[in-house]
Parts: sequence; structure tokens; C-alpha cells
Amino acid sequence: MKRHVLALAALTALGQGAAWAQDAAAEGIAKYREMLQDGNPAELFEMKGEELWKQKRGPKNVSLEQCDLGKGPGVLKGAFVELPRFFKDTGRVQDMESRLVTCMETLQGFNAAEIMKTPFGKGEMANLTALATYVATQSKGMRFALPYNTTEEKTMYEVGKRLFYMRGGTHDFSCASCHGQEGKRIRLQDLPDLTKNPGDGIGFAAWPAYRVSNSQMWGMQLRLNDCYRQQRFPEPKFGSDVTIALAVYMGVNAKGAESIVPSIKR
Amino acid sequence: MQKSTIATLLAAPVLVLGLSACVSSLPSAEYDRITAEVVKASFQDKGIAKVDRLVQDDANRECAAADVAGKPIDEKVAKAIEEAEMKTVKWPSDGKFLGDWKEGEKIAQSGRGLTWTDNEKTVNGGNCYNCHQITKEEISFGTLGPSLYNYGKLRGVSDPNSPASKAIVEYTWGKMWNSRAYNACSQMPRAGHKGILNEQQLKHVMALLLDPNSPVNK
Amino acid sequence: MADPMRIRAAVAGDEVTVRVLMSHPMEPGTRKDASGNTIPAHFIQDVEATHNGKSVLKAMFSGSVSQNPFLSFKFKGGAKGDKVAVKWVDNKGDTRTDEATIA
Amino acid sequence: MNSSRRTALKTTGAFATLISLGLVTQSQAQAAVDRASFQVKTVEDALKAIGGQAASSDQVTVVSPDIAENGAVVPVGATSKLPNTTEIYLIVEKNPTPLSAAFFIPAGTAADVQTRLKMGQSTNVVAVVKADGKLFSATKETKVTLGGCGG
Repeated sequence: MKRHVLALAALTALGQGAAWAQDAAAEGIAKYREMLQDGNPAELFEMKGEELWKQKRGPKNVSLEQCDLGKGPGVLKGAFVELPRFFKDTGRVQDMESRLVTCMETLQGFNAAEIMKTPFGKGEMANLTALATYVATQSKGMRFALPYNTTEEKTMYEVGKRLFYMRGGTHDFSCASCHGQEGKRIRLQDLPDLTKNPGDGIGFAAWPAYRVSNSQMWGMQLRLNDCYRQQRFPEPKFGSDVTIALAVYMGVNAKGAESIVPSIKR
Repeated sequence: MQKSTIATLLAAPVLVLGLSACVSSLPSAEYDRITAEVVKASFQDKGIAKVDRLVQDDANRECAAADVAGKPIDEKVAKAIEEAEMKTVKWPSDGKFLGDWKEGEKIAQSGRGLTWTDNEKTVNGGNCYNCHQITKEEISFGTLGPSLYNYGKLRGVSDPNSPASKAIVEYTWGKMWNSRAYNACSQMPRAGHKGILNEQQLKHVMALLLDPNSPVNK
Repeated sequence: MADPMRIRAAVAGDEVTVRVLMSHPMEPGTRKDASGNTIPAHFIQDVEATHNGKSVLKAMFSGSVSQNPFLSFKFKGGAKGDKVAVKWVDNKGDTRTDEATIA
Repeated sequence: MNSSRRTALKTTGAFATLISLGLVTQSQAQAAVDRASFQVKTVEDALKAIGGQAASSDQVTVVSPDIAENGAVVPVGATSKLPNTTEIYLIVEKNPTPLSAAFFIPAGTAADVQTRLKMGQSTNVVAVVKADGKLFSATKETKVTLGGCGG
């Protein structure tokens, strides 16, 4: 319901350029999205993720239940809305997905490099997405509050900001080309302004999400990967510092935004 | 786990400052340097999208720097960019500016081409509807760019071949060939200059915008 | 083996609302892959829901039903704690049955 | 007209072959519709497979959005207020095989079902219900829009 109102508000802001047909279209789309909320297939991935979290797996045959996602071993609630953050044990700032890979390596004995090279939707990468969906869902309804209190995190934020505005590729696009202003759209899709808190359950706070266009579950890593694909950039490696820095930039900006994961997207 | 670039790059400043708990800032140029390192370590070639696409030309570097600083680009720098970009504009080889608006509509609709999931054979689209309203019939259009509905009509183009229309016809061609020739930091892709659309395709899109028979001008 | 279904069944008044999500590619058999080969059909054809062993809904699907199918329906006569089971069979003969307790 | 009749004949033939080969079981063949009904190419043939023409009725409602942001997943359902509704069919007019789903409603179950269907383009969506052995229908148009970027 809240989203519906927001969509309408954005619409009025369009002002004189918006013809009647357009109002009807935006309203129609808002209704379509509402109809999809009931029975989000993301729940299938969440279920699978829960099973994988508790299951003894990998060369060491242990579960992930002792994984430390930043709030201590095994603490799930609230972990997602504080990620990415700096981890002393790896000496890195990590997002949820790269941190889960660390746990799969250290606790279960999986080969991290192998997992990160696996294409999205396949093998352990598919499992990782399901795990991320489960972990994120444990913070559903909570508000983003990255700790953002180390030099490493500050550096990542500044790097992320520069990446956000970096123009390149064949089309001169940057992240900001689409996500640097309020109230804009691509085709009929509303574009969140990611230079600030775009609102509850919008932008950074809307992922992982089920994408109806290809019936896949997408975490933030794949979301960013596909943004760069459409920007006509080369590919950012999974878990690379480019992806982490952008996540820190968006996550810090989204402070106070409510996580609605798992959500459902076009 | 691959060793983090950030950890390595930060090692020096952290030593200098001592391992204090407080969050310290670096000079902006230092963050620029770290960003360049991070970019180098993070991206890889995929399909037709190679890492050389990340090489920044002056226009892109200056516009991004202004954005990061949060202030408009320096006027002199902007002028210099516009002059340099203007020199890249290639005018139609046969002097004809307009093609077939029906073909233009197809190009405007298509958002294909030049991603790593495309290949050399993919026919590039113009991505126009992603950002602009164009015909009235297509309700699925973006708003990042201004509405182009009635583009020619609003500018008084009743005969695109007439001398009266010359200025606006040439401006439209130049704008599509290299948008940055008119606005240093325009977000619009440089369709001609970057080889996104070829001369024939640009003529078709020109017709979509300027042909009095195009639905755009109805 | 196929992944489990997500079944939710809730009673309100004298009516039980059942919502089911099935994990299935629902490949219609008409699409082509990148190299131009037809992707073989693989979709759920038959679905049956039972309440305490009694059939409460039967459905037949085509390949036009969306991937990871959703199904929702309502029936009378169920009570909190009763079991609702859903079974599907696809065109390859693969099948899956899951159960939920009415809340 | 001619071409659709030909299709119907061909389909019937193919179906008979399936039975003779034992690929279609007796119980499936006895159901109101059969597997072959889901292969027919036109709405007329789909209606024939269901049992003939359906009278439009305001007691039947098609639930389908005015606009779908994505044709891969369109929430579609139907409800019927007609007593003794025993079957519900969902037909997507412009799909290559229009008959998309069939529901068989035993006594005690509401004539109110929802699922999600694929639509290749903007189309009419038809719900046909069987009540007291007769067919009734309702129709609604859904517009399928193009998405952003690569779309």
C-alpha cells in the first residue's frame, strides 16, 4: 500500500509532462505490483536457504550455524541491515554475499575462489543466493544502519562515491546517469535516487529480490553485475572491491530505510 | 579469499596514523588514486565488453570529477569540452539528413547492443524510449530526458528540406551524433561519435523526430 | 529431485485459503536457446490438493503457466491443525507432494 | 474459418493416435478436457475442446491486471457466482496455445482460483466456467508493456 501511494506521489511530481494515459499506466503498474506481492516465489529461495544454512555440508561436513556475519557467530537477526561492514578476521570490508563465501570456506571447507567463479544461478553460486535470501529475510522490517566506524569503511564509501559517478563504456553511462536524481523512470520503471535514502524498501533496501522477467532470485552482487552489463561496462568480478565499495556507498546513504526483503521486481 | 586491494592500499596510511580507533579521512586525490586501483583489480573482460572501455576521455573525467565534488563543471572546462566534441561531428555524406521514420521508430524502441551478452552481429538500438517520450502511442517511456513528442512540430518544421528548417535539422543531427558538443556533461550517449548508431540509422531517427508524416509530429 | 513447495493454509470463518508456490521451470517447449535449438518442454501438467485425504481442487496446467507457479484457492470444512497436501506431476513424470498444517 | 477447422481436425486425429498408442490414459481421456486441448492454436478450438460456445455472464469475473509490467508473470484468476460451478478455464487469446489452465472444483470448494500466466503481448484474457453443465464466460484486456534498458 505504501508503495502504491509513493508511486502516485512520484506521478504527480511528473507535472505537466504527464498525460492522462500515463497516469492510468502508472496506476495500472502499481496495481500489478500489488497483485504480485501475495505469493512471492522468493519464499521458495528463502526456504531453500534455511535448509542450506542448517545442513551439514562441504568437505568439513558442518553447517553454517556458527557463521559470524558481524554480530557474532550464529547471530542472524539484524546482521543484514548492518552490511557491508569491516571484518577483522579477513581484514576486509565485506557484503553479505562475500561474507557468506568466507564462512563457506572457513567453516565448511569449500573453495572460495571456485564459488566466486561459478556463474549466477549455478551450483554453489545458486546455493549462495538462496543463503543470502534466507539471511537477509531474518532482518525483514528492520532499518539499515551500517556501523560505518572504521577507516576502511570510510575509504570504501569514498571509493564507492567515485565509482557511482564514473562515466565510461560505449554509452558514457555512470550509476548516476539513472540513479542520481529523484522521480525519474526508465520506460515505466521508477528509478530510485541512490545518492540518499530513497525510502523504505526502495533501492538498496529492496534486494535480494525475485525478478519476474527471468524468474531468478537476485542478490545485490547480481544486481550490480547486471547494472554494469547494461552500462556497457566490462564485468565486475564477484565480491570485488568495486561491488563492495558501491554497496557501502548505497548502504550508508540508505541509513534508516526499512528492508522489505525478499521483494519482487519486474 | 583474494587479498583485498583496499587492505594493501590502506596499509601505509594506517601505519602513519597509528592504529587509532577513530575514523580518519584522506585527501580527495588519495581516494581518486585508490579508486583507480580498485577499478583495475575489479573488472574483467567479458564477451565484447573489454576493460579498455574504462579508459576515461577528458569529457568523462571532468564531468565525473565535478559530480563527485558536488558542484557544476567549471565553465571554461565545459567550453573546451564542447569545442572538442563539436569537431567530432560527421555530417551526412550525401547531404541528406532524413531517412524513414518507420525504421526510426524501430531503432528508438530497441535497447539492444554493445553489452557483454550481445555480440558483434547484434544490431544496436538507440535506447531512445528508455529516457524519452517520443510517439504518443508508446506509453512505456522513460523520463530521464525531455519529451520529444511533437519535436518537429513545436520547432516549426513543416518542410525539413526548407532553408527555414536548416538550423534545427543540423542541431538535431549534431546533438545525436555527439550530445556533448552542445552540453559538456549531457547524460545522452554520443550515438554517432561512439559508433552506437551508423549514419543510416541516425537518418531514420532524424525522420522519426522531424518528418511531418511521423506520428511524433501528429 | 524437485525442490519443495511453499504451502500456506489459513482458516478464516468457515473458509480455508490455500496459497501454493511450486518450484518448477515451466518450460513450454516452444522457446529456443542461444544456439537456436528448441528447449524441450518441461512443465507441471497436473495438480491436486487434498484435505484430510479428500480432494479439494484439481488443476491442469499448460506451459503458459509462469515459472515457479503460484496457485491460490478456497474451500470450506477445514479446521485449524488439519493437513492440506498438494501434489504435482510434470510432463516428464516427475512428481512432488508437500503438506502444510492449517493455521 | 477454414484453417481453424483444419487445425481442429488435425488435433482430433493426433489425439486419437495418442490414445491408440496408450500415451494418454483412459482417465485423462475421460476428463472434461484432455492434454490435447492445451495444444490447440485458436480460442474457437479451445472452446470446442471445453464443450462449445460460452454465454457471456456478469456472474463471472476475470481477475487480470489492466497493465502488466512483465508478460512473463501476469496474475490471472477467475471467480464465479453461478451456483454449481464445477470447472474454470483460463484462456489467453493471443498466446500460441490459448488454453492455459483448467480447474476442477468439487463441492465445498469456492469457484475462486488464482494463478500466474505468461503473455507474449497485450491480449484478451477469457475465463470460461461450467455451471450446471452450461458454459459461461467473461473477458478482460491486459496490456503487456515493454521494460527498461535492454527490453
